[in-house]
Amino acid sequence: MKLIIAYVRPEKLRDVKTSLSKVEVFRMSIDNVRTTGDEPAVRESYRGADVYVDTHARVKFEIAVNDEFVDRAVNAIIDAGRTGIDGDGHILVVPIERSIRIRDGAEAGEAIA
Amino acid sequence: MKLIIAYVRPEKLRDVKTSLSKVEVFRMSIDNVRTTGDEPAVRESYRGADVYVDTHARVKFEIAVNDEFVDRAVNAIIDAGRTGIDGDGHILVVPIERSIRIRDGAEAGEAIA
Amino acid sequence: MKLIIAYVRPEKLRDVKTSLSKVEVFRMSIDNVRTTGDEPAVRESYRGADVYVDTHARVKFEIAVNDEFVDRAVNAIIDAGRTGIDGDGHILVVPIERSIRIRDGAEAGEAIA
Amino acid sequence: MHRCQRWLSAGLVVCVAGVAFGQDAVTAGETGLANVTDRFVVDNLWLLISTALVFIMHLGFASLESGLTQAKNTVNILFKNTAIVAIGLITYLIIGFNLMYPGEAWTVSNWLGAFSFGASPAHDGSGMTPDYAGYTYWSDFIFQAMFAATAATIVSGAVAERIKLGPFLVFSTLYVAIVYPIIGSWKWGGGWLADRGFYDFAGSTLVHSVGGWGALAGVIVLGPRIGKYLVNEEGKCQIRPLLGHSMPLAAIGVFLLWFGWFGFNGGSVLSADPGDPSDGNWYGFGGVSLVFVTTSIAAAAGIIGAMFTSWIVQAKPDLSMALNGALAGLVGITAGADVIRVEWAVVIGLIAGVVVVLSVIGLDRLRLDDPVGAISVHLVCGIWGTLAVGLFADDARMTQLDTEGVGVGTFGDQLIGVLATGAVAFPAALIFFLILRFTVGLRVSRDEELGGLDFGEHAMEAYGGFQVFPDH
Amino acid sequence: MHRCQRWLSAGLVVCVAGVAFGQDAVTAGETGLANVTDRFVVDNLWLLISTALVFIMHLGFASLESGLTQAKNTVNILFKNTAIVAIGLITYLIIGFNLMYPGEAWTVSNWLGAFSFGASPAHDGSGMTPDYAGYTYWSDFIFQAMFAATAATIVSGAVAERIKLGPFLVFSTLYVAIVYPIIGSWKWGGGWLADRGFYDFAGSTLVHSVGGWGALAGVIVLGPRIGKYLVNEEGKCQIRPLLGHSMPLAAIGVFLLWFGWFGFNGGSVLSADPGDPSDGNWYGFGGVSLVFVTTSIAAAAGIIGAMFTSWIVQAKPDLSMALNGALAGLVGITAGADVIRVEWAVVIGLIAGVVVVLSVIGLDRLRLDDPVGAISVHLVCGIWGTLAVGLFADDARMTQLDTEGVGVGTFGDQLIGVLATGAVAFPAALIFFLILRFTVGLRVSRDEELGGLDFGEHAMEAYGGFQVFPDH
Amino acid sequence: MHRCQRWLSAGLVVCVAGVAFGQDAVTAGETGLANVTDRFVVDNLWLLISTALVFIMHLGFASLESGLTQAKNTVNILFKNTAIVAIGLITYLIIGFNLMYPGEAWTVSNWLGAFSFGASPAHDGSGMTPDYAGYTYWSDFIFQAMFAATAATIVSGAVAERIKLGPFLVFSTLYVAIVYPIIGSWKWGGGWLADRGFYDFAGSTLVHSVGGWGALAGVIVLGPRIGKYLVNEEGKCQIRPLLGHSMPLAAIGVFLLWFGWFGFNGGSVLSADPGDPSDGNWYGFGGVSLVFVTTSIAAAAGIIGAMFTSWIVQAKPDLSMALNGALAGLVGITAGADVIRVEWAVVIGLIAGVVVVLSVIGLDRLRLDDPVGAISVHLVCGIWGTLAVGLFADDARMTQLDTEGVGVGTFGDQLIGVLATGAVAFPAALIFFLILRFTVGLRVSRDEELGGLDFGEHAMEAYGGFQVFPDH
Ligand SMILES: Nc1ncnc2c1ncn2[C@@H]1O[C@H](COP(=O)(O)OP(=O)(O)O)[C@@H](O)[C@H]1O
Ligand SMILES: Nc1ncnc2c1ncn2[C@@H]1O[C@H](COP(=O)(O)OP(=O)(O)O)[C@@H](O)[C@H]1O
Ligand SMILES: Nc1ncnc2c1ncn2[C@@H]1O[C@H](COP(=O)(O)OP(=O)(O)O)[C@@H](O)[C@H]1O
Repeated sequence: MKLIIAYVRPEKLRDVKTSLSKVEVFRMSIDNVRTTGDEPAVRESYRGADVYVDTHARVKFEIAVNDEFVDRAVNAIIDAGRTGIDGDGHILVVPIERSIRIRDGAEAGEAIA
Repeated sequence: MKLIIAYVRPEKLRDVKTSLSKVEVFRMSIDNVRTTGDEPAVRESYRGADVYVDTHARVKFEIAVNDEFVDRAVNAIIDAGRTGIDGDGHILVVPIERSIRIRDGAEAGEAIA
Repeated sequence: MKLIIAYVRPEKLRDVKTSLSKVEVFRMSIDNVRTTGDEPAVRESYRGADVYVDTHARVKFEIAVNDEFVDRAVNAIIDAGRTGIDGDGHILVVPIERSIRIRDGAEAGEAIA
Repeated sequence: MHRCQRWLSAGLVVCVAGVAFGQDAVTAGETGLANVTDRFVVDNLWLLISTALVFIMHLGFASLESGLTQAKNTVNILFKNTAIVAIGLITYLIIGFNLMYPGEAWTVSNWLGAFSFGASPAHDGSGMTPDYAGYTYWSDFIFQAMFAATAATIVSGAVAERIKLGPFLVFSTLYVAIVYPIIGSWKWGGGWLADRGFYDFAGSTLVHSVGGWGALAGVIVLGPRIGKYLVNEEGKCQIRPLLGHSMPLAAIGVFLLWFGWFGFNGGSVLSADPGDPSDGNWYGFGGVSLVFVTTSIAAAAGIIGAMFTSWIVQAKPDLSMALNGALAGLVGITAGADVIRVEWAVVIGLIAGVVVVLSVIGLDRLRLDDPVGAISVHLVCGIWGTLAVGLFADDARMTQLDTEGVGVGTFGDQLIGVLATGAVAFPAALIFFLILRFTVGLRVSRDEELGGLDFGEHAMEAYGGFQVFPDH
Repeated sequence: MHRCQRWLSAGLVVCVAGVAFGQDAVTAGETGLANVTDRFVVDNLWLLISTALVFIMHLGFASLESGLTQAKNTVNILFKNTAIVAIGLITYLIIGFNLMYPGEAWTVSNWLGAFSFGASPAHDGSGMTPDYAGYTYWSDFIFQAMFAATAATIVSGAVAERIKLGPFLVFSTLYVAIVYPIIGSWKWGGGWLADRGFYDFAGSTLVHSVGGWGALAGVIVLGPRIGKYLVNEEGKCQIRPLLGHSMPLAAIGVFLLWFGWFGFNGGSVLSADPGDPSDGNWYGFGGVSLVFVTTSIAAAAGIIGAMFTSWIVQAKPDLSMALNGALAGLVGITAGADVIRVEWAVVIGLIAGVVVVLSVIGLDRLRLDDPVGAISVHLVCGIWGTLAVGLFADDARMTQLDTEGVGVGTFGDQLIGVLATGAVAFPAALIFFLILRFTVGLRVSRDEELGGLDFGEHAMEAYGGFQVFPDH
Repeated sequence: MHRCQRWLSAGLVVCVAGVAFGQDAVTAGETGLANVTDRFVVDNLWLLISTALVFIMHLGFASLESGLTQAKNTVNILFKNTAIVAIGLITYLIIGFNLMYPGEAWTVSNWLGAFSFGASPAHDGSGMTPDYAGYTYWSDFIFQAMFAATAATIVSGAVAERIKLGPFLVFSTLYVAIVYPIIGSWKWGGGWLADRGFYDFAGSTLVHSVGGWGALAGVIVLGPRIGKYLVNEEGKCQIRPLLGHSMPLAAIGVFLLWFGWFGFNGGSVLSADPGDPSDGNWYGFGGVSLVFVTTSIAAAAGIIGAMFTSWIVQAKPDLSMALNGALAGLVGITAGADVIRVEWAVVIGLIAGVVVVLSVIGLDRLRLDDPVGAISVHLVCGIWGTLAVGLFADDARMTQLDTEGVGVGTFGDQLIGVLATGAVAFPAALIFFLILRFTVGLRVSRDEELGGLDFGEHAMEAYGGFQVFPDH
């Protein structure tokens, strides 16, 4: 089992979700974060002083999947989340040792799509 | 050492925290996220148009524990977080390679309850 | 590749970011979370009733780095994030199996600074 | 609000409304153009401006109540407050006005007003002239209607975060259509409380306590919000505050309420009378000028009283208490704003400010869960303000008013008014709430309460896009 | 707003402004001290107070519009509304006032007003006395100027979240400087619509529809916001609501608009006239008292109509619809607030409340994306209210007004007014928008729209520090 | 605010208050009913309505200041603004009023007013009649008291986010109880500045500059907020903006301030005088009508000036600057709103709008950290407005006022007033702040500042449940 962590552009949130559901990945957690990367800082101006904001709003997905789902999930994210411009984001795959469903305490494979 | 990631119902936040403290797990990080899963989408209605919101507010715990604490922490979360209805959430256990306390730079076991 | 997860004091956010950039770690994700730990609960008082808030606002960094960057990143965080008082926070290092850039689908080492 | 009882002879009308201005007297019976004096135009205009000011109090209530409750219930609270203005005005048009001001058409003399539906001025045009009062029939109606709506809206804050929308609207309709006007008629409609000498200038009892009794009944029948009172490890009960989600909204609410109170109290003079220089003490009793001063000063003193009390009791000064303090002072002065000297207004306000803080804390001890402090502000301070007239009203002035037949306001009179109001308003509200509870149900489900009434009752969110952290 | 046409003989001025008060008559031609009566002082004061009330409507618009749109566009909306007040006042000073109220200096008689720049009272002092009207020249100017600014501000809500700031400000300047005053001059300036007997008391057509037509043109030229209308899997079009980000702001907006409407309608009486007891039915037509009642009651009925319609149609009661309902009732009553009986005000408001909900839903079906419902509230209900005068206005009163030469208001007259306004306002707005679109461009880039206009147009954020979740 | 100096003979009182209305003259010495004219009732009512309008400015300040600061300090700012209203009113009752308007009871003639405690009308009833002034004693008191409170509240925005609550309240109490009334007495109390011909209609100097000097002293003594001025890698100082947390709150604040300004300036006419048609130019100087126009137009021009300046200087138009621009225009016109022609009001407002933007930027360069721009708006534009009277006031009008003994307003006179005010207000504030700093301490600890004053001073949060991102 793997935990897929993906940072994508906020405006791609729905597309990525739809794209994932097409490859039958339905369970995930979403959060909004701020990230830094290659994308240039944006100038904000407030009361005559400029501030260069070098963090950008991104949406973070956390998706726990069985190993055989990793590739298609990753591809689904790339397909839907790519614009080709700096700042499209990143996908990380982290190992999961156990996975337990709270509702019934069921472990591992059977608990995860 | 393991990182326990748990998504639970927001209304169970305090119960889970209390339950964890009973098994002497005191250190954790909490965040609010939106998740999708088996729980059916909720209809929201705004100005005459319906929208089916398929993400639900959940609370996410991140708890770094020594290996011997994993089972009791997981059980504590299940005990306090379960309602038996779809949407109770999920627990993931991820390996941690190192753990460092910022205050004094102390590493590993001694730094974590 | 490792994922460095660090919980630091909110007021240290900029210092940590600057400190990381000095060791050439530029890519990261930042989120605000609430954490519990050794720091004592804070009394809040509202309409005559007290509530002891035992969670504290912290900022969470997630930084994916190549293995050779781990030590300097960790040190940079400690340097900038430490005050020496309870509550300075914690750093976790988690293994990453794969890392993919969404923009071009590029994998692994070449995708990460 | 010592309004001109419509059935009184025109002579007394003038005597009350334009008390110091003999030269404005109109010849009763004459209608039409000739008797519409400039003074009448001014007095009438002031009543209308006051109506607008009282109207904005509804935004004050909506803001305050939503600010002091949780974000997940905000749509619901705003909806209730919006609906109540509408319900208040429409029911007052249909039934309330005649029930409250029956003239001589009492159903049960001095106890139960007229059940004639609809509002319509007399068909001889007198409703538009001083023959009616110091203002037109329509001004009278709309000013009173705005008042009526405030009584119902007081309840909504106390029962917030757990009451079902539909039943609440039913309750409000009944309460504002029937209970408020009947009790109001006893004094302002010229009923038995007026005869007994009870004095309530602008409604510490008739508006605020009536609303407050409804709030108390609602809180009792509904029970506390989930999570407000906990049993801790040692088996002791513990109060857990459920934080309001927006202090700026709460502050906007209170300032708007104060702003509106200039119309609530100032308009209750029912004329632009600057103050009667011939009153016992040459003090300007009964005039708008003094009313503005006592009202403001009591509010200011209420803030100071609440600020220091909360600073002492809670160790840190609580903004929500200071804001409640302003309202406490305002409610406290409302019964006697036109008959009390400024120094006593300070005292009344200060005490109200202290009382409201202790009352909020005390009710919590009694497990009466009132999210916004409506019971403390409107009921407790409403009673305090009413009794304070018996203690602090200017003697000479009250003697003078006695002569004019508009109240004596001794402590005994005041107590009777307080008790009589409670004896009717509270049981009535209790019965309404109980009937609703045992028929359609009064309280939302546990799940809905936890998830928020905005979703449950309205399928909406108040802050689309903002993430709100659960109680931590 | 049946204002005194400046070039009328002083006699008629008095007849209109102080209609019931013969004793206030001043001797025309005389200037200076002697003819400034107390009544003049009161009437003038009420017009000024109304100006302040109309002013606060701009905060109402700013709050409502920002509440019903997304957090990322809040700065932009607030900026537009702030700039429009300024633009409205300044352009009205420079050109609008003389264009709208040309007196006898029409450029094209009864069709196109005076292009004389600047505002300045007559040089014989009459502008400060009843020789001018029932109020001073300056009161007239500032009251009308505040009105003008509201027409432009109506547009801003409909085109929100996608229009470029610069071009929008250019549009607003042209619209408020030229289109609004010209159409207004036809009736209030004493032009051809006035001659035809068209009746529009305070501007259901002249203000709200004019704004509404501009909104409709803008929405058509701009197209919908990205993501509002989607094609779903089955290839069917689907409406996806883009949630407003703050219901408290929306509620504050609507309550402030209602509050301001007391001045908008009440001030349009152009005097503090309490009501004419000698009107056909002794009903107080034409007076401020009745106007306050019809205005409030229609708003209340609008809430009730919208509440139940949305409860039925959407299964749950929608706060934003109830709030729109209040405005619908207010817009609906505006054309006839002084000539309609209270029971008909209920009907007009109720229908407006129903209509606004159906209209919001209907426009969405037509893919006309109006984030705040400006077209439904101001255009649709503006038309409804104007026609309603033809249906419900009191016959006797209209006959009386006919004699005085200030309108008949038959259904035919009203329809002509509605159509004539649309025939000029809509094409004019369309042309302005199209020219801007094909020259400097009207719509922000896709990226800017997705990222929010606050960043794109202002390099600012409205809620520094708050994280706002993207549409999920 | 050119108020009737109480000790002047009744004749002059009438001459000022009811200047154009000889027929309202009352026979001095007569008390009681007979001399209370309708005009007196109207004038008195307008002063009271203005009081309510000035009151709501406090909500304006509270909203603006909390909107332009960080979410973690919101409770603290709201608390300060709530407490100051209370402190302002109560201290003015106890000491301020007599200190500012000593009549003939100066402690040091024309320089230091009366130290008689408490407010109370004369014991012959004259305080309620035109014998006192064009309004009652109580109206006078409450209007002035509301004014007083605004001077203190100006300071709170500038020292926000770092000052300890207790010491700030002590400062405010002293400043509003002593410094404001003493300086005010020099002009409005009939002291030496009045004698010199200094002209300040409604307080560009006496209210706004006095507040602004206090703000400047506070900012100097406290130093900037942590993180505002940084040293970057190249060792250069860098200004880092600390974003305000809610632009809607800021906008609500400014619109409410403008709304209240209709009472601030309009009420300072001290009567409902529509305008004097016999003034030098038949222009309506000195009347409420013109004051409404100049006030609104200057505010509008201020927006335009600030909008374009910020658009040019900052490349994108800054909402907070446009909002400051409105206030700048309002402060700028305040000194001469009744003696300036409308075209000059445009100029004064435009320049104020430009100046405020440059001043905000300039003060930042000087490392004077004023989170809300209070110094730029109130002090800088207050000075500008005062001097502008010397430049733009209508000559004929000033000559006329000179005859009446109420001011000449040459540039020299104005400069003396500006300097004299600064020479007392600034050192006084400085001393108060320094004493507090070196005794109880003035600034919260570094930890508290970083964590927010809401926690530190109040143990509360303003937005329970919302997560606010730290400055990133
Ligand atoms: N090492 C990392 N750790 C955490 N997040 C990262 C990391 N690298 C990239 N990201 C995320 O990916 C986003 C895009 O990265 P960036 O380098 O700006 O884009 P690109 O590689 O497409 O030019 C970042 O803003 C951040 O969200
Ligand atoms: N694969 C996953 N990745 C991330 N979060 C998950 C995953 N599976 C479940 N969750 C979390 O658990 C919650 C409950 O899952 P769900 O399938 O709805 O419940 P249940 O299994 O109890 O029926 C989800 O809303 C989400 O928070
Ligand atoms: N086991 C853990 N899991 C998650 N977060 C942790 C853990 N341990 C510490 N933290 C984070 O580190 C912060 C500081 O920890 P704490 O024990 O209070 O500080 P210190 O060790 O410096 O005294 C906590 O508030 C939390 O953010």
